[in-house]
Amino acid sequence: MSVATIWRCWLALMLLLAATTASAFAPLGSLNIVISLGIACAKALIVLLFFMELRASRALVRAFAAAGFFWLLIMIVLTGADYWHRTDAKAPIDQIY
Amino acid sequence: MPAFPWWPPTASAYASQINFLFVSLLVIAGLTIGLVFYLLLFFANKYRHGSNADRSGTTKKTWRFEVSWTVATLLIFVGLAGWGADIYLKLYNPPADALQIFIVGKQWMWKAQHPGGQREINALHVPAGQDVRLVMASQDVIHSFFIPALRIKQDVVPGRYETMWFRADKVGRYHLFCAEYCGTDHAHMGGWITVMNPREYADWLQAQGGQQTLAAQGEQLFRRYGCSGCHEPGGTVRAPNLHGVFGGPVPLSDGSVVIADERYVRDSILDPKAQVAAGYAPVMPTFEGQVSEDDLAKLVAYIEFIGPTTSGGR
Amino acid sequence: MSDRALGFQYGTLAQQRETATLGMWAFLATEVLFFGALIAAYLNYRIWFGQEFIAAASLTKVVLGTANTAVLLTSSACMAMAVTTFDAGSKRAPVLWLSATGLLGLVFIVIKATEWWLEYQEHLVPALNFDLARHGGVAEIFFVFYFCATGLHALHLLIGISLVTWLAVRIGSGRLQPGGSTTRLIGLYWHFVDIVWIFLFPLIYLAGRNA
Amino acid sequence: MHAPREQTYLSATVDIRSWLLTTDHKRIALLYFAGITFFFFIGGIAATLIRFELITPGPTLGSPDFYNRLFTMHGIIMVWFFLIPSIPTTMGNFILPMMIGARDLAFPRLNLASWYLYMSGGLITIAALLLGGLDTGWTFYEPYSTFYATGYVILAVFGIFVAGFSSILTGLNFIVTVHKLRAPGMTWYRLPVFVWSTYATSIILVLATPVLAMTLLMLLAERVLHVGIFSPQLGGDPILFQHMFWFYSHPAVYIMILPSMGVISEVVPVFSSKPLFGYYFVVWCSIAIAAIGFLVWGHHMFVAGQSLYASLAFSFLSYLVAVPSAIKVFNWIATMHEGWIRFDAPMLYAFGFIGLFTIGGLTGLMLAALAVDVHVTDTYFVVAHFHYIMVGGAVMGFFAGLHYWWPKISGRLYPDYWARFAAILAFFGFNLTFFPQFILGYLGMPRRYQSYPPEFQIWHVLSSAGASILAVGYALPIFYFAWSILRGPRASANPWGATGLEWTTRSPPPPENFAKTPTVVRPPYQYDRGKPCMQAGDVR
Repeated sequence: MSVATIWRCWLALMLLLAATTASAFAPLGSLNIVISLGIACAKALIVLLFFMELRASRALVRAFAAAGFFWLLIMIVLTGADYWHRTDAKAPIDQIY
Repeated sequence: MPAFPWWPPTASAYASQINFLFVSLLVIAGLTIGLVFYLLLFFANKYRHGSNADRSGTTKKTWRFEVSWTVATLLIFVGLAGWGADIYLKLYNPPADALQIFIVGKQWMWKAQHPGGQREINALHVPAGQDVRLVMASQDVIHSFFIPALRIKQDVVPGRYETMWFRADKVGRYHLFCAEYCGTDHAHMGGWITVMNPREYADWLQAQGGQQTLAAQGEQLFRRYGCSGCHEPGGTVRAPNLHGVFGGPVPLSDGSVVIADERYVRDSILDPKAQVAAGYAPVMPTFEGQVSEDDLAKLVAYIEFIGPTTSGGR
Repeated sequence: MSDRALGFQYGTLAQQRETATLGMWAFLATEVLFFGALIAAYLNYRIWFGQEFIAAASLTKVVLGTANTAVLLTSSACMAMAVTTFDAGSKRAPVLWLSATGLLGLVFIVIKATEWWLEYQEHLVPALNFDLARHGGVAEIFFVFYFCATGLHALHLLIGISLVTWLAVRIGSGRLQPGGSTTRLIGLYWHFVDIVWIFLFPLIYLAGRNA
Repeated sequence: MHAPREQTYLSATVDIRSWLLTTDHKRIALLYFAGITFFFFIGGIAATLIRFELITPGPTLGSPDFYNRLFTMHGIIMVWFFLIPSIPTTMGNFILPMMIGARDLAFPRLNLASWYLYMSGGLITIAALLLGGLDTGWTFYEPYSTFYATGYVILAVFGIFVAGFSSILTGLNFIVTVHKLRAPGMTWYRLPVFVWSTYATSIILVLATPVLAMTLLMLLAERVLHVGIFSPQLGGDPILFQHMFWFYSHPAVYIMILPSMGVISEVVPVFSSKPLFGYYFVVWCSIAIAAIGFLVWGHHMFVAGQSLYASLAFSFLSYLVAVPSAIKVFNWIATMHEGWIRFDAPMLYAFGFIGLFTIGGLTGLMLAALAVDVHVTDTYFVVAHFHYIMVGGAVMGFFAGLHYWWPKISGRLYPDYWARFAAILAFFGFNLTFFPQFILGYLGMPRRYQSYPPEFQIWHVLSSAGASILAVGYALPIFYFAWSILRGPRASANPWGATGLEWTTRSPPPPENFAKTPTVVRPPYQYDRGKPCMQAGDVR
């Protein structure tokens, strides 16, 4: 991984950080959490692919890296199946900013 | 009870539906287990080491049989599961005009409060042939109200109301258990459900003595806790008038709309800032820890009583 | 046993290096799920509580949080520089970059400590002096998540800092030569701790800022 | 007859230090075997006391509190200190490297560290039980376990937390070993099914146990610091604890059953002298069980108050997870078709496994039907279901593997007559113990009840009678295995005529497993007309 790519990634990370903080203050309703998590995923991908050299490593290593996140997704989605649809939800769904 | 029971008493139409579903599942499972045991014993005997059975491999690949057998069993089971899910969904939306009884689970006893104010510990008298809707709360840990004869069970999670309904048809005395482990006397936290025909039930209600109805007791509490100070017209603080509110939609301050059911009333008493009604300031103090579950049930019954009269005689 | 000696059960050095990398990634997968369980519980409460949970989130210090994220991202870049220069064979450069990484880690811990101190002043620390009457039960649950998540992350960061210092000492003293996999593994661990913060930052600090 | 010059892994060095600091996967397997037997014995005592207690409707042995601490001890010890580690850490550690032709696991020192984590976690939990035990049940449900339980909850939960890391590191070790240390020629489709099953188990160990670690950490935080994460007083949700607990605990039951399936897939071809039927089906079913096992945990919470949508989703997914198991059962039976079946002890245990596991699996399908579950959850129907899977399945598989690889591990044979008698005794004792509990369950007898309505007593007496027979069935192996070590006849390299790589080296194997690393030329389980064709470089 060349020195140039490291600092280019660093710059991208800084810009994304500025973007996510700025977008958090814009009144976009429940779109905010989608944007902030989207930017967080982008930053995480930059660190994973470049700093942790996943781009250059073999498919097996990439599979190991993806497995952790995929199983976490299973947990979030299926517990969400309960919490999104609970009739006595303290707050109706469209209130999550 | 026969000499020794091998089948539970069936006290409601719902229970016999469950029997029928359980038996059909049992038959399918039994057939599969029978097939497995038969094949095991048959092969063990026919192809044992010394035997000179025909092992020429004439029977060609049998994976087609395997796939079809697996898919067939799966489809039958999923069909029965769909039927089970249908019954499950019916269990979880109770009829509107059922007789409503408040149940409070406390470490190691069940307390029931009938609309007429009658109270029972570890026992429940219900009329036969009439829908009964239980509104249950727990004061400490998770309990579970379980009547095997009616094949129903519902965990009672502290901090919220759980509802369950049934229509007992057969008169008699049936077991009541607590099915979720709740501490030392978990095994003693039970009693009897007595199903009586309606006439006897009415006599029983009378025999319990003329306490005030639950709603009447709720009205007194409504004054004693000072709710009337704000929620009655001409009160000192601007607060929503609760007459005609129960059962209908309530617009909230953040623009969403909630149905004012038991849960909403209970949550608003204990945690008023969570769902503030539209157009009002969140000034109501929390009553968490000051109002016991029994009083809460009475207050809810009172607010229901002063709800819109069109929602059927509760 | 330096990481360039061939293990009893390995055929070639390359096989040993690849095995070590796979082992590290498997360990990072368990850490993803370890932190992930906490984040999943937080997300479910966020959906379930909604308004009250977000009101509590607005009590956190977003300026310090953003500064901390910038510090940690920069430290990740320094770590990447250290790994690259170490592979290139030099000795002074990786030690410099590693000390930069460790220093930035310490800066993060210092900022975090000041944040906790401020929250302690404002009676926001559950179990110590949380002001239940003013903020309510749900706010306490938010701050339990906040302190669990940031506390565990800070603990992992301290482990990272001590690993980086140990690595800088060994490279400085010449006992560690390029060709092994230790530097790369510690780099992976550091970047992982950074990724955890990348997800913690928006969930904790940016919630409810758009009222 | 045994050349003195040839060293075995047992005779290489004999002092205590060489055992306690060993990095040889075979010795670590024996260290685990000692720990496993110790905990199985303690859990078994608790089980016997529970069955004595339930003979009479009222209190028999002691106060309700004593009974609550008994079933909690039985649950915790059996789940975390016997069933989960049993096959992967003993036979997995010993046999897996030899099956793939490796000299040791990828990280030997990590393997020893896992054993120390397991034993320290175990001793912490035993300390908690000796000091007075806890009465929360092995499920630690909120808010009882954090605000109302009086026993040593913190100590026991910390013990399980520590032992959990032993599972994670063992799983990690196996996954990396199977990927990187296979002998030349050992492609993925030439791996024996026991390696595939242990690999699938390791995937679950690595991906599920961290969630348990975090859940127990949050429980400790709540109980020690008196803060409220799940507590309803502050508005928290106790059902979230159940979600996080069962996200680990349902895959944990697949951690318990998958290795046993692997053992049965090894034993059945050997004693039918016939290749395993549908090798690809069985392999990919193991991986499918590991993957789908993560999607079904909600079927433990149908009446707990989760949303109807979630209950419907979990009920349907629970039927999908049963398909791979059904395919495996069919393949084992199809393997016996046109085979030369010998009824040695391992094969009898395998017969027991296939029969009892099928009953357990199908009652699971009955439980997954929502309306039936509302009636029978938290009753003895569920207790019978999971004991059919765990005792009828996992423990039968453990004994099958033990009797199958005992000659390889100890270099000695055991008396065949006694072993067969123990297998048959355990089978009938088991059925007499747990089948009456199905009937009790549908009658509505709730779980964790010390005193119960008198009309249920007949079934409890039958069950307790069965428990004593089962106890004898499990005690017999201790005697004839001890005899086998002291005076059993020497075992040859391949006493059963099997075809795995582990049977091509001496029994007991030398420290480095193979004189020279074998090259593999054929898929496993190769038999023609009942005669095993050996792998390359076999040693008679």
